[in-house]
Amino acid sequence: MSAVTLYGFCSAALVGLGLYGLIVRPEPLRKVLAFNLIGGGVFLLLGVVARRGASAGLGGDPVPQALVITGLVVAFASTALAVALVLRLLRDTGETVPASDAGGEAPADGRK
Amino acid sequence: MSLALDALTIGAVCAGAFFFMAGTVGLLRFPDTLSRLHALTKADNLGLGLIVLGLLFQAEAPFLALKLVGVWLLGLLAGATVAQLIAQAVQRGRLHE
Amino acid sequence: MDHLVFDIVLAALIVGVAAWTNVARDTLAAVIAFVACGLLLALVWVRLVAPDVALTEAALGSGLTGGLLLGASLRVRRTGTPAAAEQPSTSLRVAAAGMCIAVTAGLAGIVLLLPEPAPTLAASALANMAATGLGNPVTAVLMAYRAIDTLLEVVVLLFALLGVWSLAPDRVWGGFPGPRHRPDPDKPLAFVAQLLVPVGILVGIHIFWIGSVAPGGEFQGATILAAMWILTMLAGLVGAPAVSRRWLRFLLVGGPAVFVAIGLVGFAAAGAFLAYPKDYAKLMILSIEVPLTLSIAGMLALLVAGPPERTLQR
Amino acid sequence: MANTTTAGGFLLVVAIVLPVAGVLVSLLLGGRRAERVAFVVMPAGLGVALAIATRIWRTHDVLQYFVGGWMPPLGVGFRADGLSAVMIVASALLVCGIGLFARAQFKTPPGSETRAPLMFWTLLLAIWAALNTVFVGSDLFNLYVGLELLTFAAVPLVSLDGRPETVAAALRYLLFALLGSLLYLLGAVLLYGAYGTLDIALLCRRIHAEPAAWAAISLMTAGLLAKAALYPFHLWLPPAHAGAPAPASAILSGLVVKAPFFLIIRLWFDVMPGMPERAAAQVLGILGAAAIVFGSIVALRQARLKLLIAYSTVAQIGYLFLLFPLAIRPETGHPWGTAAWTGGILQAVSHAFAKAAMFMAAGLIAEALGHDRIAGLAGAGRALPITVFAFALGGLSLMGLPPSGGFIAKAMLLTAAVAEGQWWWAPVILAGGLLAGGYVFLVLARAMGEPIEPLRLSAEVSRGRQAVVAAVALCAVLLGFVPLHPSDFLQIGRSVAATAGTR
Repeated sequence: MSAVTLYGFCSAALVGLGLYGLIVRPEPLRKVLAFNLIGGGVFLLLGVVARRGASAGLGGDPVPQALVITGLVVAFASTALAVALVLRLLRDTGETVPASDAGGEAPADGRK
Repeated sequence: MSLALDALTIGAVCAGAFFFMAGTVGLLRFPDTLSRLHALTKADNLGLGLIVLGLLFQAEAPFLALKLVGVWLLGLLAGATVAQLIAQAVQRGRLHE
Repeated sequence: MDHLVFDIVLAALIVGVAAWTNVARDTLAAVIAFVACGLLLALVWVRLVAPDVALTEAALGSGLTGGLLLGASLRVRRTGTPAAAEQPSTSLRVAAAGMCIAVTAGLAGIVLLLPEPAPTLAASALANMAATGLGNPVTAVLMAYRAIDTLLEVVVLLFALLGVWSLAPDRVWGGFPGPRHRPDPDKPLAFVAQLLVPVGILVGIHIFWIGSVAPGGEFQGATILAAMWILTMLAGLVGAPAVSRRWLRFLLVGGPAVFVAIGLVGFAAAGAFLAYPKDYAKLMILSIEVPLTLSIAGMLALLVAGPPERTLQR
Repeated sequence: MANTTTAGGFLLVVAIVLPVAGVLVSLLLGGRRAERVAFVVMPAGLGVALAIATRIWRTHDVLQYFVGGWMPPLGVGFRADGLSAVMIVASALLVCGIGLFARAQFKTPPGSETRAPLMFWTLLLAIWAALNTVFVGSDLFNLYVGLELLTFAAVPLVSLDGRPETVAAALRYLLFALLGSLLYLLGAVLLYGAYGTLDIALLCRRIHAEPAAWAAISLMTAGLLAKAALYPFHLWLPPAHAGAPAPASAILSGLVVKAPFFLIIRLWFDVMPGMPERAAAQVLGILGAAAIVFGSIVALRQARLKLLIAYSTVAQIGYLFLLFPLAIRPETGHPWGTAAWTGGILQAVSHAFAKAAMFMAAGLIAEALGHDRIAGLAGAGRALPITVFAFALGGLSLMGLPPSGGFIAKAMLLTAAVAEGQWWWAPVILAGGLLAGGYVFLVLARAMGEPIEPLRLSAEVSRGRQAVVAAVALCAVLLGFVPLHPSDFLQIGRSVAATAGTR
C-alpha cells in the first residue's frame, strides 16, 4: 500500500469521525469542531487526489491544491460565523446550556 | 566528511529527542502545574535546540541555516511567554489542578 | 517507500487525535486536540508535496481557527455552564457509529478504486503559466485560471464578516468588537508582542511576496499579518477598531474592489473579465494581490475579534 | 456546443458582479447610502436579467462565458440555459419587489448608521449575487463557493432582529447548511478524482456508471436536500423562515431554498443524464410526497400565521421533487420534453412569487394588528383588504386552483403522472391541494370574520406597500396564463446533454 492510499484512508476516517461527533455531541461548539474534522477529511481527500495527479515535473496537481486553499478559507469563515452565533446565544440566554443547545440539537434528530 | 556530519546530526537529534521525551514524561507525571511547566519548558527548549543543532549540520545554504536558528529562537520565545502566562494564571488562582 | 513507517505513524496519530476531539469531556481539551490535529495535517500536506497548502493549514486551519475556538470555549466556560446538556442515548450512538463506519468504509473503497493513472491538470497548468508571468502553479490557478473562485471566496469572507457584525446589539452598532484588553506593559504578552510583531509582519510580507514563484501567497501572508494584529490587540497594545471607521471599511472593501476593477480592465484590455494582457499579467496580478492581502488580513482578524460589543461613546 | 464565449455572454458576469459591487459600495459609504445603492442596483440588475432572457429567447441558444478566457477544465465557465434564464428573471423581479416592500421597514434614520437597515440592504444584494452565481455556474467547485455565498448571506437575515429564538434558528440553519455544503464538496472531490474536471459539460461526457460516480451523486444530492429542506431535513426551516423579518422570510422561502433544488436538477439532468436509476428518482418522489402530506397537515395545526406559511413551504417544496420520478427516463422522449419538467420548474417559480407575497402579507398583518395569532385575525380583512386579497391570490397557487401558476404546475405534474403510468402520485398531488385549501381558507375565514370588539390597529400600513404585495401575488396569478404544454424555452440548452451522455 502506498502512502497516498494510506492518507486516503486517513481522510475517510476523518470524515467518519467528524460525522459521528456531529450526530452524537449536543453542544454547538462541539458540532463546529466536528464540522472542521469533516472539512479536514474532505480537504485531505482533495490533497490525495492532487498527489495522485503528480506529473509534468510537479509534485501534485496544482488545481486541487488551490481548491484546498480556497476551501480552508471558506471553512474558517463558517467557523467564525457559527462561533459568533453560539456566543451571542450564550450571552442572551445567560448560563443555561439547554437553551443555547436548542439550535444545535436538531441536526441529530434530523438525520434519524 | 559527510559521514562525520551525518553522525553528528544523528547524535544531536537523538539527544534532542531524549530531552523531549523526558519533558513529556515530566508533563504527565509531575503533580502540580508549576513543576509540570518547569519540566516541559526546560527539557523542550533544550530538546529543540539540540535538534536544530543537528539539522544545522545538514543545511546546504547559509540562509537555510539562518531560518533554522530563527525557528529555534521563535520556539524559545513562544515557550517562555506561554510558560509565563500559565504561571501568572496559576498565581491568580484562575487555573486549578 | 522509505517513509512508509513515518506515514503510518502520522496517519494513526491523526486518527487518534481526531477521535479524542470527539471523546474528550471538556470542550477546551477537544479544541486543543483539534489544533494538534491541524498541525499534524500540515505535516501530511508536506508529505503530499503541497507546501502551499501546508502553510495555509498550519496558519489558518489550525492556528487561526484554533485560536477562535479556544477563545469561544473559554468564554463558554467562564459563564459557568455545567455540562448538563442531555447526552444522546446508547442506541443513537450505536446507530451513528454504524453509519459513520459505513461512510468511512465506502470512502476508503472509492479511494482504492480511483483510476490509474490519475487524471491531472498539472501539465496544462504548467503549460499556460508563461502567459501569467508567475512561477508558482498554485498561485497561477488562484490568480489566473480560477481567479473568479478566488474573487468570490474573498466575497464569502466579507459576507461572513457582515454576518458576524449583524449579531451586534443595536445600541453598540458602530462600536468596538470584542472585550477590551487592558494594556499592561509588564505582562509577558505585551513584551512578546513588541518583540514578535515586527518580525511577524516581515515574515508575512515575505511569504506573500514569494508566493508568485515559491510556496506562499496572499492567503498565507494575510493569515500571518492577521495573527500579528490579533496579538497586538490581545496584548492591549492597540484596541480593536470601531466597525464604523471609514479607514477600516476602505481596508476591507479595497481588496475585492480592486479585484473587480482590474477584472473589468481585462474586459477592455484582453477581451475577457479577469483576463490579463500578456505583457502586463504579472503587474496586474500583483496590483490585485497587494490590496487583497491587506483586506484578507483585516477580515480574518475581525472575524476572530467578533461582533461589536462596546459603544463608541464612553 | 461552440467552445467559445457567446456574444452577450458577459451579461452573466455582470449579473454576478453588479450586486457584489453594490455590497462593496454600500459597505464603504455606509449609513443611508446603503439603501440608495440598493435602489440603483435593483433596476440595473433587473435590466441585466431581462437582457439575458431576451438573448436566450431570440437566439434560442445558451449564453456562455469563460472567465479570463481560460477554457475548462483549467478555467471556469458560466453558462445560462432556458432554465437559468427563468430563475434569473424570477429572482430579479422578486428582489425588486421585496426591496420596494422593505423600504418602509428598513428605513435608515437620518444621522448615524444603524445596524439592521445596513445589514438588510447589503445582505439583500448579497443574496442576489449568490443566487445568480448558482444559476449561471457551470463548474462544480465554483457552484460550491456560490452555495457558501448564499449560506452566509441568508443566515444573518434570519437573526436580523436579534431575538434569542431567531439566533437559535439561525444557528440551526447554519449547521444544516454547512453539513450540506461539506457533503456537496465531498462529492465534487470524488468527481474530480475520478474524471479530472469539475466542468459540468465535460463531466457529462466523461462520467459513467461506477462506484465513484454513484457515491458522488448520492453525497451531493443528500447535501443539497439538507439545504433545500426536503422532508425529513426540514427541521431547520420553520423556525428560521417564521422568525426572520417579513421581507427576509419572503426571499428565504421564495428563492433561497430553490437554489439547492436547481443544483439537484443540474446534477441529475446535466452532469449525469440518463444515469440516475428510476429507483433513486422514486425515493426523491416519495420524500417529496411525504413532505407534501406532512407539511400541509402540520401547517393546518399552527396557531401563528408565519409558522403556518413556513410549514406550507415545507409542503410546497415536496412538489418540486415529484419532477424527478416523473421526468427521468420517461416513456415519451427526453426528460425535458415531459410535462413534469415544465410543471416542476413552473412550481418553483410560481411558489416563489406566491410564497413571497404571503409572507409579506403576513408581515403587514402582524404590523397592523401587533401580533400574528391566527385566532385573533378577525377584522383584518376589513382593515387591510388589499393585503388579505393578495394573501388569497397567493393561496390560489398553493392550492392549485386556476388562474394561477400553481394550477398549471400541478396540472402538468398530474398529467405527467397519468402519462407515465405512475398513478400513485396523483392522489398525493390532489390531497396536497385540498390540505392547502384547508389552511388558506382557515386563515381567510378568520380574517374576513367580524371582530368581537372593534379592532385597534397598532400601526398604519401604507397603501403602497399593500400594492407591492398585491403585485407580487399577481405575478403568481399571471403565470397561470402560460400554455399548458411542455415549454420550448425551458428546453433551450438541453440538447447538449442529450447528445453527449444519454444512454
